Amino acid sequence: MSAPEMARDPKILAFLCRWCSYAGADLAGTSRFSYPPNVRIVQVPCSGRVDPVMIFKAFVEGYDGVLVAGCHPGDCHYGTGNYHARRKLAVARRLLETVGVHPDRMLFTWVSAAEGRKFAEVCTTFAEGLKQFAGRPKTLAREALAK
Amino acid sequence: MATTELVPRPATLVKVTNESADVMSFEMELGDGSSMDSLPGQFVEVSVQGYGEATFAVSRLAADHKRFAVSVKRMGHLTKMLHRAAEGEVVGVRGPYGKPFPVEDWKGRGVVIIGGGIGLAPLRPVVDYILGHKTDYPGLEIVFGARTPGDLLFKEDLAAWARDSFIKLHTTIDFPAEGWNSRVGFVPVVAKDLGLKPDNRVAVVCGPPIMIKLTAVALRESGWPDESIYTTLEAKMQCGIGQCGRCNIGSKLVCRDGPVFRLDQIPSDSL
Amino acid sequence: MTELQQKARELLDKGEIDALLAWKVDPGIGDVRPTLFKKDDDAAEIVFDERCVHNLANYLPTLTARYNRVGVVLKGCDGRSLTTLLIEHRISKNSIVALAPACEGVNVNGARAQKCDDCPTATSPVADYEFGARLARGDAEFKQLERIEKMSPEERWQFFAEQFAKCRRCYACRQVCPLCYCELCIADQPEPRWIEPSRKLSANAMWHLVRAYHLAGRCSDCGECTRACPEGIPIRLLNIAVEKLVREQFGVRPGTKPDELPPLVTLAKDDSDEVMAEHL
Amino acid sequence: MSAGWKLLKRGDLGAFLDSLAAGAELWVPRRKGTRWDFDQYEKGTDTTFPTSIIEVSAKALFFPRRRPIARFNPKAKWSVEPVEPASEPRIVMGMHPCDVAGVRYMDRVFLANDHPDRLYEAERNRTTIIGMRCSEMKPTCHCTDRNLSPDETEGMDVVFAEAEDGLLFRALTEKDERLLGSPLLAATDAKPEAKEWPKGRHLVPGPDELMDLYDDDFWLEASDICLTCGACTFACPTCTCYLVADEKFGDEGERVTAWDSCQFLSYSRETSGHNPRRSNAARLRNRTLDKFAYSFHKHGMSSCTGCGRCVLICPIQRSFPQLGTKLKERVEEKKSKARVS
Repeated sequence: MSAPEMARDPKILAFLCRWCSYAGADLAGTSRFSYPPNVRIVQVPCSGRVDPVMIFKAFVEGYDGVLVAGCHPGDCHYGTGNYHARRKLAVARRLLETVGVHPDRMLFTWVSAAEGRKFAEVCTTFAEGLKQFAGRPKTLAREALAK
Repeated sequence: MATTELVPRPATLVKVTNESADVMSFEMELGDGSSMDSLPGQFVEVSVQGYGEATFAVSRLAADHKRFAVSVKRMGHLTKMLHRAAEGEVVGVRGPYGKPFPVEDWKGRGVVIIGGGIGLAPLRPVVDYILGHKTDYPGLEIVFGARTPGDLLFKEDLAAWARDSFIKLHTTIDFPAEGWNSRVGFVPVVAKDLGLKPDNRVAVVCGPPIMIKLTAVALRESGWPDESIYTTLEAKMQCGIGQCGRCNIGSKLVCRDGPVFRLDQIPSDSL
Repeated sequence: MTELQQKARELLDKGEIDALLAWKVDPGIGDVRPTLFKKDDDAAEIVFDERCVHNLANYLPTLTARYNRVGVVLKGCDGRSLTTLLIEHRISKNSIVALAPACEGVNVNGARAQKCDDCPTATSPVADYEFGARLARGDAEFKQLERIEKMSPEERWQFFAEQFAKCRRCYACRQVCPLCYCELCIADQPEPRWIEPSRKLSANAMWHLVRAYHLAGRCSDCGECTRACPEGIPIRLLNIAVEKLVREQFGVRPGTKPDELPPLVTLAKDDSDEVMAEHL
Repeated sequence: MSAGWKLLKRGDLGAFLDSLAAGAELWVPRRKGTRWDFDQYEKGTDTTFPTSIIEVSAKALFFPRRRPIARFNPKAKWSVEPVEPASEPRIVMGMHPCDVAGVRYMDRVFLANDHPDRLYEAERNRTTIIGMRCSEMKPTCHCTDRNLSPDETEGMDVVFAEAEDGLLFRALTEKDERLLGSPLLAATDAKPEAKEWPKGRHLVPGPDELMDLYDDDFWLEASDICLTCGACTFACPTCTCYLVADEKFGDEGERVTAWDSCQFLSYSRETSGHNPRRSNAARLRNRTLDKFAYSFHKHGMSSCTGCGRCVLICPIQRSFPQLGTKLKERVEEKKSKARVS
């Protein structure tokens, strides 16, 4: 993506838990809350299903930012999935930051099924924050194949 | 050619057939209209652009040498993509490679074909060849087994072979199933029960490694020398042209010195 | 003969162990190398000094499958790996006898290994026999991370990109690690292909990130990954960056307690949400 | 063949390298971190030529660790185009005899084949090898045990050696006489110092004797401590096994060959999951026998050139030559047993 394009719409990959956050995103849509268009949503059964390898891969494939959202602590459909997620995501962030992925490129948060407005806000703020990287080389992103 | 042998030629899928729940046959023709001069037992490398390539024995070759088929069991990445391909699509082909079955040398001897599952695919051209030269061979016996009746490949051929008085055909499935009136049991066990006699015959065995191993044991018990038992080992190969190294059995490279081997040519732990 | 050698000979002679994994000087190369001692071998050849870098716990899962009981000489860090292997049921304690001499630190490339400055247990926490007095060890508390911490994200990537680009993917780091024991490694898995097999920067970076993640909260910081790397990539930096988080936020020091599950297979409801936004 | 030696005064080395680099891509040894590797020469940089083994073999210059063979557009159904081989002239300077022997072995793998590898062939054709005589043997060096010597020139186009007041050059092929046409080089009567090298020892049993040990317990014992990493195979100048993979990114796609190693569990695994070389012992046996036996059968020369890189790099200080010595002991043991019974 060229720099001016990116300034408009940073590419975001969002992993959303199907029970809360995906429903929250759905609500944001039906309630007509606006949020940036370049958020590509991957529905996961639980935020605990998000293996950090997926987040690493998202950056390698050239996404500007990765969002992971699940049920609030205590509300996990499976009881404890999001507690596991919290620890895994903490480690994922630590690793990515260590190798130089800017902290503002990842957002891990909780969004319930009722929080349509919060989802829209989270996406908007995240995308705004990503605009600072417009035109800067992407850390970790895959080098073009041909030299 | 200014390019490396590893770059495939395009071929168009002409006919796609479902053989069983997880096996499909792909008949294809080379894009430039050139002929595929493969001999029974030789193999080709088939690739789907973007998903890599894999080794498949040619499972049928039309009389005009234009149209040829590979039969593919869904196992991994490439085979899954191949199974999604439709007639008219283009795939890549390299080959044919490898040493064929020495069908000429077998003239005057009876042939026993023993196949397990997808292992029948490389053997079908041998059957085709012998049926085209019936006068040269005293007889043909075929033992073919699969897990279930539905897994038996090449059903039309099986029906035709059953009708042909030149062929003695035995089909078997691993476990009893409703509506199945033929044999039940693993191929090596059936091979033993049949009491196949060497009698100036050669046996050609192909299937999963364990099936080859146990069938060889059964044949030896019935008096077969290793020199009369042949097998083919495509599963090990990658590059097909004697470079990448992974298919070696001792000093032999399966792609270059095989894939057809007599059992006395390879150590038993190498299957 | 040292106490360690005497004990080793005694155990072998009495048949209490079928084999003993220790170090021996190889005359051909003049260096120490892991060696499996059997009853007929001379236990007086066992050495234990600053040259004994290898983490012998790595071999135990294979060897305990072959022998009834295996003796093993362990440094502090090797012992921590063993603790985790025991917790993860890779081996049973009954099948090993641990000989734990006090370790004064090891040398890599002629200099004291960095890991030794941050070693919590100079003597293996798993020990059937201890030799020498337990040495106290000053905690350097992630001193080697400081240079990374000082860098901006751009500088960090510049540093790591240069390192990762060197990787040949020989997987020495994986094979040398006692805790990298998956039967089918994610890097070898053909489908889904998370990590491409050809050696280029992005795929190499994926490999190193995933490797470090899989060791999170388990790494005993034996430093073998860095030592084994033919390209001299400071692989361990990624591990200790994670261990810093694990120690500070989850209060876990892998391998030091025999009954503590690795923090990523367990959970704490009272973790703060802040851990997800914790910065290095 | 060409006349005698020509002398390049030490002070003129930079100017000479500059003149070589003017006509071709020039590769020379460069110190990277703790090791020597080959790198493209940049005008005016100080260059030293190690007098013995360069830790990173020149293999990758002829057979890169990642090598595109075809390009395609992932969005099209079929758009495979072969990669054009490189053709600009190149000089690789400073390769030692063991490394050059590695290239000679690769020639047999890639060129003396029913299906020669054109990309490799192009790399070979565009390259002039200016080899260097070693003036010392490191403790890990054992080329003299492998039918080679630090003075061996086979496979080189030009050879040079250290001398007291500079470097002595000699062209070995007609076509490369011109490389030495530079006025910086002066004909001389001097010759490189003839050194006494250790006599070749037959440390490793012959191919047939080794094949007799195929089913021996030796392999199980020897593989006790092998990690089965691929460090030795990637360091080896003759290990050329590769995998083929398709890679895609946006509108670009490449089919590549990439180095693979017989020491990896995944290497010999078949699609069905069956693996004929599952055990460490089977994999160690495969590599050892390939170096000392299979390579004779397949290509008529041993693929161990005695460079000792595997010894230098092994994380557990295993030494393949020593493995050979132990094999020899085993062979003798077997023989004496046979004699008794």
